[in-house]
Amino acid sequence: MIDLSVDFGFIKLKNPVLAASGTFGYGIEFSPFIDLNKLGGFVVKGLYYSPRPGNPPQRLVETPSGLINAIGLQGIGVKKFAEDILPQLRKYQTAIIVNVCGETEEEYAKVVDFLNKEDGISLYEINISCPNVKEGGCCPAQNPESTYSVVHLVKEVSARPVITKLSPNVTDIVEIALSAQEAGSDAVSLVNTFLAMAIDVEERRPKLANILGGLSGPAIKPLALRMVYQVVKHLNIPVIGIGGIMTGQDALEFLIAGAKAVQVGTANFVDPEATVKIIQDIQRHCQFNNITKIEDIIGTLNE
Amino acid sequence: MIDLSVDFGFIKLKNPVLAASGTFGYGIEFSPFIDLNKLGGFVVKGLYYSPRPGNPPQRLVETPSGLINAIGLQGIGVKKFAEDILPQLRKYQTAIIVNVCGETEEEYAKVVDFLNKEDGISLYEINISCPNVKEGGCCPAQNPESTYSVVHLVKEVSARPVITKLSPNVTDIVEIALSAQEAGSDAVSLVNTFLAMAIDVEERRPKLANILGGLSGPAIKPLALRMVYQVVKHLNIPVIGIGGIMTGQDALEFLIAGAKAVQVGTANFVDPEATVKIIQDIQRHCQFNNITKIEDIIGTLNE
Amino acid sequence: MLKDPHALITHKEHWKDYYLFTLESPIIASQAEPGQFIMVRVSSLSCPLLRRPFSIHSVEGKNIEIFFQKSGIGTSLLSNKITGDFMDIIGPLGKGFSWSQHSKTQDIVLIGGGRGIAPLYFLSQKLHSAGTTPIIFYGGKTKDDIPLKEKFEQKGFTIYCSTDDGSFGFRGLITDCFKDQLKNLTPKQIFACGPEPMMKAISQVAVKRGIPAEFSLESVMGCGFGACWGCVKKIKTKAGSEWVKICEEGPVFSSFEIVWEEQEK
Amino acid sequence: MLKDPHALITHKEHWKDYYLFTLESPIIASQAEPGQFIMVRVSSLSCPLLRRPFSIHSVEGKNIEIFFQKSGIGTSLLSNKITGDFMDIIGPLGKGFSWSQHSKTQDIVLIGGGRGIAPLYFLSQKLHSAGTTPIIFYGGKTKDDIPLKEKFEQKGFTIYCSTDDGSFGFRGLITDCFKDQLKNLTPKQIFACGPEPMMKAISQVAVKRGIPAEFSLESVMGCGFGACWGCVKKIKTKAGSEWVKICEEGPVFSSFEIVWEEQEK
Ligand SMILES: Cc1cc2nc3c(=O)[nH]c(=O)nc-3n(C[C@H](O)[C@H](O)[C@H](O)COP(=O)(O)OP(=O)(O)OC[C@H]3O[C@@H](n4cnc5c(N)ncnc54)[C@H](O)[C@@H]3O)c2cc1C
Ligand SMILES: Cc1cc2nc3c(=O)[nH]c(=O)nc-3n(C[C@H](O)[C@H](O)[C@H](O)COP(=O)(O)OP(=O)(O)OC[C@H]3O[C@@H](n4cnc5c(N)ncnc54)[C@H](O)[C@@H]3O)c2cc1C
Ligand SMILES: Cc1cc2nc3c(=O)[nH]c(=O)nc-3n(C[C@H](O)[C@H](O)[C@H](O)COP(=O)(O)O)c2cc1C
Ligand SMILES: Cc1cc2nc3c(=O)[nH]c(=O)nc-3n(C[C@H](O)[C@H](O)[C@H](O)COP(=O)(O)O)c2cc1C
Ligand code: FES
Ligand code: FES
Repeated sequence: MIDLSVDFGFIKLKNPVLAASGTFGYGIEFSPFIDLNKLGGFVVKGLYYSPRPGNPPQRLVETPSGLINAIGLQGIGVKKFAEDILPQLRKYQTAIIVNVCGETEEEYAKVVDFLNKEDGISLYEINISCPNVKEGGCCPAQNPESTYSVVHLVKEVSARPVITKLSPNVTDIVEIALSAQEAGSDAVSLVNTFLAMAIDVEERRPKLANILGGLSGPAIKPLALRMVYQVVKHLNIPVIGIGGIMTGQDALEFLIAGAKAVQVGTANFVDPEATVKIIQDIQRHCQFNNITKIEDIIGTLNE
Repeated sequence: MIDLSVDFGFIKLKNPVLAASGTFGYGIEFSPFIDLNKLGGFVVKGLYYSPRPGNPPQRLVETPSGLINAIGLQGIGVKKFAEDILPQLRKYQTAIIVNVCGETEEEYAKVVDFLNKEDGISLYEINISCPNVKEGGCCPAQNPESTYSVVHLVKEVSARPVITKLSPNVTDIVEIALSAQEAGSDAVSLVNTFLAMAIDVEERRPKLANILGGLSGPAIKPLALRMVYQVVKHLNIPVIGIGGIMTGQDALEFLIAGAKAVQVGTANFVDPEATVKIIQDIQRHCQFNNITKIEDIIGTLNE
Repeated sequence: MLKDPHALITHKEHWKDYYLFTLESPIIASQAEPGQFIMVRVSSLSCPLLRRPFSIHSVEGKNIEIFFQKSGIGTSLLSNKITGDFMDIIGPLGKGFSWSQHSKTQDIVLIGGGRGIAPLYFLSQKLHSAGTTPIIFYGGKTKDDIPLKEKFEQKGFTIYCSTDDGSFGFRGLITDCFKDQLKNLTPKQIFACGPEPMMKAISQVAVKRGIPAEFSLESVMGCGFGACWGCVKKIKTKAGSEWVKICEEGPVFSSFEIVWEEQEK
Repeated sequence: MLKDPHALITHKEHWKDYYLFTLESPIIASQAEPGQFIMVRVSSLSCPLLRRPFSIHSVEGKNIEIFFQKSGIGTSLLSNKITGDFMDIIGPLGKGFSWSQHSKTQDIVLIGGGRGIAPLYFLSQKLHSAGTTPIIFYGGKTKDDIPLKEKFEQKGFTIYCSTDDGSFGFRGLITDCFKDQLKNLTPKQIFACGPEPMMKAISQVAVKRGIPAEFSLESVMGCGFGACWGCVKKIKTKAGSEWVKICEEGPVFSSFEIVWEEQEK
């Protein structure tokens, strides 16, 4: 028996494979395909306090080995989530993580405050890449001070451990990660999508109605892995690797680089069984290499 | 007859398609495949003042729709370039651009100063992504002040117009581009490669001897295009688009976004005729759409 | 709804750029309804990355058929598959046409433009076995773009064809051909699929004449099963109108639900 | 050196994971020398992105042959090609074996490990027609990994085979098989190609015994024609030793030029 469990200190996951926010719906969309109990956990679609209409279509563009999305965080808001969705999720024996969004710092806190009362949530993941409508700028994730500020505020109200999800659109990812750690984040996850664009040459207009979107998928894996490698070296809280993971091999690259767990995103669209297959692949790799605990692989990169 | 020429003010190119530095050798490597005179121009491999040994292998890793390289700017130095290579290049009727590197600001200036005396060079492109060995850090391209400083120094000694080549590994590409413009750069080109990594899962070691390398190829096109789009909006000097261009369609995306010209990199490895085919594709597109001058396409994005 | 990675191609036919594949996929076949679709993995590599949606063109025992037009990289790769190859498919997906309530309705009209004819064959079969025989309108750019004409005729359907260039049948758009025939016909229900401008024009006629009409919409789909929120169209709901996932709530909607593109601007 | 996007596959053979393609490419055929290679585009899409290098396995009139082992995505895609398909190739590339100066040398030994046998067949043919008949050593993991054994035998060459598992011929490494035969043989020249540890071991024997030896090196190649500086190996030069592009200055180098990997550390 191979022990695939990973211990974050504040939570123990049955295995290091999570599904990434926004690519796994509210989880239940995948129950026709896989047994959700097999996952280390899953992160639900980003939640603002209020429902959000999202962007007009076209919302997706396929690019070489990648996908640009500009969904615009369409969502049902916390109340409907708590009423309609959470009751369905409580029966699963896996970590349920809520991806917390906000247009202002206060909105992040409001979401967390509201959800604190609800059972069946294991962790919060704060998505600091939400556009800041109030200040007109991009998002807290691009600046160490605003990262600190949001994380600090959320930690103050949160009744549960908090993962901070970092944006890759920065000069120095380590600086932002350190800020999150300093502000009390219990873990960091990276990366969110890369700001991207595509143009329709015949029509001479942006392919996305929103003009810009976020790139995900295999194309970004080498960039995400580099960032995880850099962040792991400087942090003493757990790091979750995300970006272009399609196979067990991809997941193992992140684990070897030092990620305690990984999240699988775009792969879920291509193959709704991807998460479970990745877990199987990892298991097989351990078996083949006589590794009895997955934790013996984590952070074992020979430089 | 379609007029493909583009006028930068300080130079007129016969067409907007250049070959990118480090992917086109010293130009002559491609003469068995294409007529170099057909190009808008080409940028030779990055030149330091002194010869450089480069990194140990493995230097290349293929990734989904991408290539990570860690060549380490192996090169022959300016003297050998001036003696052995330049005389062979002078016969070509196309813009010859030298990609200028330096471990210190002074080295950039020394390269330019040395080359000022040599005939047959049209422009300098300063590669501000060279690792700064002296200060131990990354490179001037990640900071607006050091960008300003290098560009300013080079402009002072340069007898020729100067293009500043920007790195994409930054939070705010516009800020860096503005710095280059303020320091007197005559144009900017973007992007250089994205810092990336790949891990050999069986051996549990980085695939590249240098651990980190730069990602290029189709995978990065949506990111490069987004940056060009952003920079064009804020600069009043010409912008050259680079990143994952494989076809005429790809090149047109950059031109429509507002780039005055493009550089073709990794595509040259896959198809040594890529540049010439891209020129033909652009020509065909113009013909088909009754466009008589390529400049009528540049910056015509309907938002 | 299930994933079948081993849907065997048992038969392949093609006419210029149009392809018909017969796939052995018993469970999907047993569940499929007209207007539903499948998501097909076109490559095991990472480019093209996403699955492609195709309507279920017909069901015969444990087989389903898809009918598609080669129009890009994905369909081009698909067109190279041969009999004996396996396909990795997910289906049946979405909600189909409301055909079952129309077994008594006479003068049902099906209107297909180009590859939009695909789901209408399955629908025509179902209606036929339910006891009503729809009238078919089928338009294409040239006579090469209406390859399924004979297939419908062989089943005994009345079919009106149009081509933009007049190389066969009515010269012009299928919408005009349909409007033209309205002097003779009194349709009680319209089902249509094709390019959006075509469907919009039909919708306008239908609304004006008070004919109930349903349309199968297209959109770029990331997943096909409700997980990505990529495929939305503006649909009227109780709350007004919202971006609705057409892979889940559609792809079929009625005239009264769809907010056509130009209208929103 | 030229790009031939229309190299027609006129013949295909295979043994388990090993494939032999005959390609009609008259100009490349007319220029090719043993030890040179071609760069093959394995997909017209962007993944896999880079061309793959393959040694020229033989030349017959206007045809060249390549012999390869399916060992990853690229070779796997390639193995699906069929007779009548075109391949997009660049060649002949690099500098080959110094065979022409050895037309009088007797007791030439060719040593191939696994797919490393590929360039040695062409070399054996050239040497043979120049008037000297080399002795062949051919090693593989199992008897399935030495599929070209008969091909050499049919041409009348003496061939010693080894398999790691002893399923055919000498049990063990081809290097040990070769060392074992050194009691009977007095080679005047060695040409070898195979995994690097094998070549390194042979190089050490060769240097010790004063036998001139040449090796065809492998490396990850970005372009194959000198433009990317990706394919370097440490080679002794007048200036000491430097990273030399093996696609241009090699892939063939002598014992005295190569700085084998462990040595540098
Ligand atoms: C519910 C539904 C049912 C469909 N049924 C059929 C059918 O039965 N027969 C048929 O020929 N076609 C059908 N289509 C359209 C078909 O999915 C597209 O032609 C196909 O995806 C194009 O893929 P490509 O790679 O060849 O083209 P490319 O242009 O190379 O594809 C690029 C990207 O755009 C997307 N895309 C491009 N055009 C469309 C489009 N019109 N709709 C959705 N996505 C698109 C692709 O998914 C891909 O992500 C259907 C579409 C939908 C939404
Ligand atoms: C000069 C030269 C001649 C060769 N001749 C032959 C031959 O005649 N027959 C034969 O079977 N093989 C030959 N090889 C090795 C062959 O090129 C590789 O097996 C092939 O590139 C693997 O591609 P893949 O996509 O199947 O493997 P993958 O592992 O999926 O390829 C991944 C990447 O690694 C590179 N790569 C992986 N292994 C090697 C390798 N050993 N050498 C170079 N690049 C590699 C690929 O180019 C690609 O970029 C030769 C290599 C060189 C350098
Ligand atoms: C369609 C789509 C929607 C997404 N929505 C969210 C979201 O709501 N919150 C969030 O933190 N990340 C979101 N992401 C980012 C993913 O969780 C993930 O970080 C990113 O896609 C990179 O991983 P991948 O390459 O495996 O997809 C979304 C990604 C996609 C493709
Ligand atoms: C092997 C290789 C070497 C490169 N060397 C240089 C260089 O010397 N100087 C430079 O400014 N850019 C260098 N680049 C970056 C390219 O010029 C180009 O900016 C980048 O590859 C993105 O374009 P592409 O996606 O078309 O390749 C190099 C790229 C590659 C792949
Ligand atoms: S296609 Fe993903 S939600 Fe509809
Ligand atoms: S493979 Fe590009 S220089 Fe040798």
